[in-house]
Amino acid sequence: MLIALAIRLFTIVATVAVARRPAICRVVSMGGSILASAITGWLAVRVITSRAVIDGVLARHAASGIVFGYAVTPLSAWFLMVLALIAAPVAVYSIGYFAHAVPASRTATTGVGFNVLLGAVELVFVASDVVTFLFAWELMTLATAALVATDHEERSSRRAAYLYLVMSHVGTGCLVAGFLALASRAGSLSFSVLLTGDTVSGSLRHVLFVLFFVGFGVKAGLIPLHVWLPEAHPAAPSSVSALMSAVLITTGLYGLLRLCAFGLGVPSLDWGLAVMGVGALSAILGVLYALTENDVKRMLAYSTIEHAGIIVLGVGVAMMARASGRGDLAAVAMAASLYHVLNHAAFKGLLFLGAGGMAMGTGTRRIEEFGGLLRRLPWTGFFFLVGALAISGLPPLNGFASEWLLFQALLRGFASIPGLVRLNFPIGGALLALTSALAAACFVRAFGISFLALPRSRAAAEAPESPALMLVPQGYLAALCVGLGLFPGIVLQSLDRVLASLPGVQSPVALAPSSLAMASPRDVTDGVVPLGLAVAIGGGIIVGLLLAARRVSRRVPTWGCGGELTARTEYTATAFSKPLMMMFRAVYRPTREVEAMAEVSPYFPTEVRFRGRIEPTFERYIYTPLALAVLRVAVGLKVLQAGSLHAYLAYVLVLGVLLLIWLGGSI
Amino acid sequence: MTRDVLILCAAGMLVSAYLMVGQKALFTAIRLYAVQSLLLGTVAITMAIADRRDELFVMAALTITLKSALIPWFLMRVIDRIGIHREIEPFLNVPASLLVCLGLTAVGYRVSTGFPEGTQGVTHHLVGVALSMLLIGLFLMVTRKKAVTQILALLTVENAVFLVALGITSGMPLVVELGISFDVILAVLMLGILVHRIVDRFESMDVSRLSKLKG
Amino acid sequence: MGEALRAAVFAVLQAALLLAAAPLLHGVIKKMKAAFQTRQGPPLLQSYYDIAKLLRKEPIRSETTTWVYAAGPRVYFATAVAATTLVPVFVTAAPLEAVGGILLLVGTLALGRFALASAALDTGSPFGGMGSSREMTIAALAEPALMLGLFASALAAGSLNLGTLVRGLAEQGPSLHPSDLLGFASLFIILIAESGRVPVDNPATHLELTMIHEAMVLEYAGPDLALVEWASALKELLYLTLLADLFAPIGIATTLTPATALIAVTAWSMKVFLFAFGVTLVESTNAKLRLFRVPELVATSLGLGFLALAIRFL
Amino acid sequence: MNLLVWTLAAPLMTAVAGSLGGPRRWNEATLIGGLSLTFALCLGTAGQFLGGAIPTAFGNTLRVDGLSALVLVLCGFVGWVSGLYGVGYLRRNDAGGFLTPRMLREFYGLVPAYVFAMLLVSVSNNLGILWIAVELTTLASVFLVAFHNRDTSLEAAWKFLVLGSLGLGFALLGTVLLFASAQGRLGEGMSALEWTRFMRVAPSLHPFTLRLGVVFALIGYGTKAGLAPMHTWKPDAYREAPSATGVLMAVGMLNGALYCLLRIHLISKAAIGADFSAGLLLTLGLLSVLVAMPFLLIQWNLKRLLAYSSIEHVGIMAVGIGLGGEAGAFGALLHMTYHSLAKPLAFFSAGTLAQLHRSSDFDKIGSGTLGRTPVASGLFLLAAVIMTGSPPFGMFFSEITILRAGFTGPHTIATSVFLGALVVLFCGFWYQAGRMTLGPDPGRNANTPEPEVVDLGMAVALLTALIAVVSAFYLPAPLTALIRAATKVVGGGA
Repeated sequence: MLIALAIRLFTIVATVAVARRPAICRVVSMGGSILASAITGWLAVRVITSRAVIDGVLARHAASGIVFGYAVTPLSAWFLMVLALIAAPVAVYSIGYFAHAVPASRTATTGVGFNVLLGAVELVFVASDVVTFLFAWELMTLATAALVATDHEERSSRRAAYLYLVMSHVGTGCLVAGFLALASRAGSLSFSVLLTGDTVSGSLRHVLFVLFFVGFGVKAGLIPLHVWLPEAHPAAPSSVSALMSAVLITTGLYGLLRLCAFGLGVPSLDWGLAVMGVGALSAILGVLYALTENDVKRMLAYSTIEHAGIIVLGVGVAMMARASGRGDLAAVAMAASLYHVLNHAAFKGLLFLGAGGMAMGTGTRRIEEFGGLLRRLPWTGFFFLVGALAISGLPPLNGFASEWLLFQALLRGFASIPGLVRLNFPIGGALLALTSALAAACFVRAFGISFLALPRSRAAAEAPESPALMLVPQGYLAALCVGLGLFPGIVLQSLDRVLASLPGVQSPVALAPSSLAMASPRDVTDGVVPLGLAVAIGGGIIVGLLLAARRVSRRVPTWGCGGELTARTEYTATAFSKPLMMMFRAVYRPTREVEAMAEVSPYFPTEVRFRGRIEPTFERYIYTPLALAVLRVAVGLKVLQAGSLHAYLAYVLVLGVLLLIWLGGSI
Repeated sequence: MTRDVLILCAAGMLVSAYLMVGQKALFTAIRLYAVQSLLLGTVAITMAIADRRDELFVMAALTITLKSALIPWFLMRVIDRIGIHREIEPFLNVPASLLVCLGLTAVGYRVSTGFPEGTQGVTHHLVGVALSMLLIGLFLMVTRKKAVTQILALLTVENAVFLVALGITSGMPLVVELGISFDVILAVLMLGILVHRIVDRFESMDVSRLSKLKG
Repeated sequence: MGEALRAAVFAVLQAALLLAAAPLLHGVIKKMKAAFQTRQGPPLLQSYYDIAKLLRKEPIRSETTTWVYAAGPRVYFATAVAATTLVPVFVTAAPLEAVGGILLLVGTLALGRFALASAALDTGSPFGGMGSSREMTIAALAEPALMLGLFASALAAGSLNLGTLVRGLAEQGPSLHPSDLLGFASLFIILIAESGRVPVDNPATHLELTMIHEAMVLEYAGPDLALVEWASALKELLYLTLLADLFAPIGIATTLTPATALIAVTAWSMKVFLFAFGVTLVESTNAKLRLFRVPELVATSLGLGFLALAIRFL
Repeated sequence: MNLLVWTLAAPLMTAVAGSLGGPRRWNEATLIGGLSLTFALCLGTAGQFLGGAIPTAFGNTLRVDGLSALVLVLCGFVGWVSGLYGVGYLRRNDAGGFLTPRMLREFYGLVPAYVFAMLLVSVSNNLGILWIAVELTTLASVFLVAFHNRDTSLEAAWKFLVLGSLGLGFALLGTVLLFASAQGRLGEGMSALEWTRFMRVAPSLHPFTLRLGVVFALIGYGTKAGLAPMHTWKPDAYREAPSATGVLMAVGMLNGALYCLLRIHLISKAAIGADFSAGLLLTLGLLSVLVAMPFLLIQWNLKRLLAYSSIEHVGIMAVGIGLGGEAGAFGALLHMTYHSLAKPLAFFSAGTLAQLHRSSDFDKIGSGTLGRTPVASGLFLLAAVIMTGSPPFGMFFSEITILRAGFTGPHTIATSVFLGALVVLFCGFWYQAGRMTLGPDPGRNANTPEPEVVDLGMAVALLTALIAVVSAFYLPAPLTALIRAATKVVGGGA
C-alpha cells in the first residue's frame, strides 16, 4: 500500500517537474499511475486470496499528532481490485487521449489531478480511521473538482465543478458530523473500534444512519442527491469521466456498505427499506433520463445513476436480510451488489472511453450528429457494442450475471422474509426488470443511432478512428466484460472470501444445496452462464450461417419511401425515445413548441421548428429554489454592513447593554 | 465630608453627560467636557487627600491639565479651522435621546449594586455614574453625526473609565496611568488629524456620509 | 464429460425437434384464423414452403448496411435456438437447466431482440427506426409484467431454475389455485405482446403506421428473412411451451421411457395447440390497439401478476 | 543585556531609522535588515524558553511563557515576511509613481513600529502594559490603513480608529475592574497588574467584579480581534490597507488580541471556572462564523473577501477555546499557527493580483485571471485551498481537532451549527475564488493587467507559498513543542 501511494506521490512530483514538456509529462504521469494501480491490484488480490488483513501506519502528522492508519480488509481489497482493473487501462488511454483533448498547458495539472484522485480513492478504501478517511475523502473531492474544471472557459464545466464541489461538501459535512459523533461515543477514531456496531444505540443510531446515507448518497449519485453527476461527468475529459463513473461513485457505495450496512450494528428493517427504495428510484429514474438524453456522455452519466441505484438496491436487500437475521440471503444480495460494482466499472469505463473516442473524432457529443460511425470507427464501434450489450444486462455478458444474482436475491427475499414487507421484493424485481429492459432500449438507441446507417453530419462522415493507444484499453475492457460474464465462478469464489469477512453474512458456499445453482461456485464452469449457453448460441449462429450461406450478390439502395434516402429521413434519437417519453409522461413532463413558418398558406409551411424538452424536476423544484433562497437571505443580510459607522457602534452598544443586563440579572 | 464631595462630583459629571446629550452647539459640548474632566480631577484630589495617596495628585494634575485644558483647546481649534459649530439633526431627537439615557443610567446603577460594598458606600454611586456615563457616551457616538462630537463622546467614555478606576481601585499603578493618559492624547491627536483630512476631502465633518464601503 | 456429452445430444435433439415444429405452429394459427374468418386459408405447411423458398432466394442487402445488419437475423435465430435448450419440453428437465433458468431464457431472447433492433436501425430507412423503437418500447413495458408472472409461479416451486421448477410443479400436479389462473392470464397477455400478435401488433399487416415487428424486418429479404421468420415462430412456440410447463404440467415425462415419451409428446402438442387456439381467438376477436394504449394492457397484466403473488403468499 | 529586550528594541530602532527618512535603498535595507533581525531574535527568545528558561525583563513585566513564545514567533514571522513584501510592494507602487516622501516615511516608520507593538503585546505579562501595547498597534496601523489617502481609505481609517479606541476604552475598563476585583490583594505599584500575580490570587477574586471586567475586556479586545459584532471595521480596513500591512493586521492584531482574550480567559477560569468566559467566547466565535457566511457569498471585493475569511478564522479559534478542554485549546492554537503561516500567502497573492489589475474589485479584475496572470492566480488558488481548511493542508487538521473536541464535549448543537457554517463558508469562498480565477478572458469589460514579472513581491509570495505548503506536512519540532507548551498554559489545569 505504502509503495503504491509513494509511487503516486512520486509521480505527482515528477509530473510537476516535467510540466514543461506535455508529451513526456503525459507518459510520466500515466506510467506512474499504471505502476501504482498494478501494485494496488496485486495487493488487493493477495488480501482476497489470503483472507489476511494487511494494516499499518501510513504517516504521522507531527503537529496535530494525528496518525494515518490503513487496513486492507477483504472488502476494501475488493474495491481496490476494481479500481486497479479499471484505472490501469484508463491511464493507458489517457496517454493517447490527453494529447488531443487537453491543451498542452494543462497537461501537468490534469496528470497531477488524475494521480491525486486515484491516490485519494485508494486511501479512502484502505483508511482505517476517521481522520484518514475524511482526509482522503476531501482530497478526492478537490481533485475531482479540479479535473472537472479542466476546460474552465466553458461555463458548463465551471458550473459543473462548482455544483459538484458544493454538493459533495455538504455531503462531507454530514459525514464529519456522523463520524465525529460516533467517535465521541466510542472514544476512539479507529474504525476497528468504531464500527463494531455496539458503539451507539437508540435514536442517535438513526440520526447517524441518515447522516451517513446522505453523505455517501451524494457521492454515489443517488436520486435525489444526484444533480451534480450528469453535470460533472460529461464536463470532465472522457478518461476522467470513466474514472468518475467507474471508480469515484464506488467510494460512495463503499461508504454505504462500511457504515450504513455494516458499521452501525444490525440495521433495522426500515433502513433496509429506505435504502432499497432510494436504490430502486435511482435505478428507474436514472435510466429514464438516460433514455431521452441526446448528449452521449450525459446519457452515460445518467446510466451511472441507474447502476448505482441497482447496486444500492442490492445493499438494501442485504440490510433487510441482516435485519431479519438471514445471513444466506444477505450473502446473495451482497454478492450481487459487489459483483455489479465490478461489472459496472468494466462496462461503464469501456463505454466512456468509447464516447471519448467518438467525441474526439467528431468534435461533438450530440448523438443526433453521429450516425454511420461504424464505418469510420470500426473498432470503437465494436467495443461500444460489447459495452452496450453488457450494460443492458444481456447474456452471456457480465451485466447479466450480477443482475441475475440480484433477481435471485429478491426472489429469496420474498421467500424468506415474513410479513407484508416481503411485497417489496417482487416490486423491486419488477422495477429491476423494467430498468434493464429500458437500458436495453436506451443502448440500442445509443449504438444504433450513433454507429449505424448514414452519417448525420459532416463531422461524423469524416471522423477518424482513435489511435491504438486508445483502442487497446477498450479492447481489454471489452474482454473483461465478456470474461466476467462467462466465468462468474471465479468472481464468486473470490467474492465468497470477501463476504465471509462481513459480519452477519453467511458465506455463500454454505448455500450449496439451495436452488441457487450458481451461488455454490464449487467448480468454475458451474455458474450462471457457463460456456454452455455461449456454445448453444454459437451453435445457433453456425446453423444460421449454414442455412443462409450464400454470399451476397447484390447491394442496392434502401427504399426511402419513394423519396431518396438521406440522413434527414433517418429515424432520430429523439424520435426513437418518443414512444417511451409519451408513456412516461408523468416523469418527464415534456414540453414542446412547434412553429411552422408559412408564406403562402399554413398548409404549405416552408420551415417547421420543433423544440421539445423534458422538465428537470429535481433541479426545478428542489435545488434552484434552495439556492435562490440562500442568496436572497444573504443579500438581505447585507444591511448589517451598510457602511454606517453609527450602526456599527450601535452593535457594540446593544451587545454591551445586553451583557450588562444579563449580569445585572445574575446579582 | 469626602463622601459628599465625591458623590457631588460624580453627580455633576453625570449631569454634564446629560447636558451633552441635550444640546447641539459644539462649543458648549466641548466646555461641558472640560467641566466634566475638571470634576474628575476634583474626585482624584479628594481621594488623594482622603486616603493620603500622593500619586493621585499627579493623576489629578494630569487629568486637569490634559482633559480640561489641552484637549478642549485642541478641539476648539479644530472647529475654528473648519468653521462648523452646530450639530445638525442627530439620528434621534433630544427628548427621545434623554429617555434612552435614563434607561441606560438605570442599567448602570443596577449593575453597580453588584460590587462588594453593595448599595451603600460611595463606590456604588461612583461606579453607577461611571457605567451610565460610559453607556451614554457610547449612545452619543451612535446618534451624533459630527466627527468632533464623536471624539467628545469617546472622551466621555474615557472619563467614565477613569472614574471607575478612581472609584473602586483608588487609582491604578502610576506608570500604567501615565501610559494610558499618553495613549489617550495620541488617540485624540490622530482623531484630530483624521478629522482634518476628512474635512479637506469631503468639505464636511458629517461622518454619516462616510458610507461608501458596504457589504 | 459423459454428462456434458449427454446434455449436448439432448440439446441438439430438442432444438431440432422444436425447429422442425415451429413453422407448423404458424401454419396452424393461420389456418384457424382463416376458419374464424370463414376463409380457406393457406395450407398448413405453407410456412415451410415460404422458409424454403426464402432460403433459396438470392440474398440482397442495402448498400448502407454494415455487418451488424447481417448479424441481426443470425443472432436472432441463434438466441431462439439456444433458448430451446433452456426449456423443458417433453421431459421435466432442460438440457442446460443448471445454467440459469427462466431469467436466462428471458435474457437470451432479449439478446436476440437487441440484435434485431440494432440491425433494423442499420438500413437507415425510417421504417427500421420506427420498428425497432416500438419493439424495444413494448419489450421494455412487457418485461416487468413477465418478471412478476414468472416470480409468481417460480415461488410456488421456490426456484427460478426451470428444471427444478417444472419438476416441482409436476409433483404437485395441476392446481386450480386462483393465483395460478391470475398468473396464467398475466403471462398470456405478455405472450401476446412479446410474440407480436393482435391486439399489440399485427403480423399480417404491412401498413406503415401499425406495424411493429414487421417494420423492423421490412428491409430483409431472402435467407435473412427466412431466419427471422423461422426464429419468430420458434420464439412463439417456446413461449407457449413455457406456459404449458408452468400452468399445465400434465403428461410431461418425469422419466424417459418410450411410453412416457409418447404421452409427453402428444400432451405437449395438445397443450400447445390449445394455447395456439387461445391466441387465435384473441387475435380474431380483438382490434389492434393504438401504441399508446398498450401500456394499459401491460399494466393489467402487471396487476394480475402482482395479485397472483399477493393471494398466493399472504 | 537581556535577549528579550533586544527582541523588542530591534524593531523600535528600525522604526526610528525608518521614520527619519533618507535614501530609498537605505530605508529598504534597514526595514528588511531590522525585521529579519527581529525575527531571528524572536526565534532566539523562543529558543531560550524551550531551553527551559522563562525569559523575563523589567522585573516580571515582560515574561515569556509557552503561549507568549508561540505568539511571539508567529508575530515575528509575519512581521518579517510583510516587511519583505512591503518593500516589493512599494517598489511596484513607485513604478506607478504616486508615492510622496511622507508616505514612504510613514510606511518605513510605522511598519516596524507596528511590529514592535505587536511583539510587546505578545510578551507583556502586565495587563496595563498589555493594554498600552494593544493601543499602540491601533495607533500604528491607523495611518497604514489611510496609506493610500483615498476617500475610502480615510473612511476606513476613521471607522477603524473610532471603533478601535472605543474598544480600547472598554478593554481598559475591563482591566480596571479585574484589578478592582482583587480588592488590593495584588498590592501596590507596577507589579500589581501582573498576570502571574492575578493567577496567584485568582481564587480570592471578587466574582461579580471579575465577571463585569471579563465582559468589558472581552468586548474591548474582541473588537481588536474582530469578533462579531465588533468586526465591522475589518473589511474596510483590509480593503484599504496595503497588502503588506493588511497581513500585519490580519495575523498580528488577530493573534495579539486573541492573546489578550486568552490571558483574561485564564484569569477568570482560575477564579470562577471556565464556563463563564468560555461560554462568552463560544457565543461570539459562533456569531462571527455565522456573520461571515452571507458576506462571503455576496462579496464584491477580493480583499474584503479575505477580511471576512479572517473573521471566520478568528471565530474558529474562539470557538475552539470556547469549547474548552485541552483538545479544543490545542485545536485553536494549532489553527492560529497554521493561519499565521498561511495568511501571508493569501494576502500577498491577492495583493499581487490587485496590483496587477489596479483594483481589488471583482468586476474590475474580471474572470479568468488564471489565463492572464497564471502565477498570482495559481498562488491564490493554493491559498484558497489552504484557507478553506482542505486537506492536505494544516487547517484541515486543526478544524477536525476542534470539531472533534466539540462533539466530545457538551456543546454538540453549537458544534453542529459551527460545522454547518464551515460548510457554507467553504462554498462561499470557493464561489468567489472560482469566479475570479476561472472562466474566459473578459477582454474589454475589465482592467487588462500588467504582465507578471518575478519581482521582489512575487518572490516573497512564492516564498510564503513554499512555507505554507511545507508547514502543512512538516512543522519544525520546536514549533510543535511551542504549540504543546502553549496548550499546557491554556488548556492545562482546570
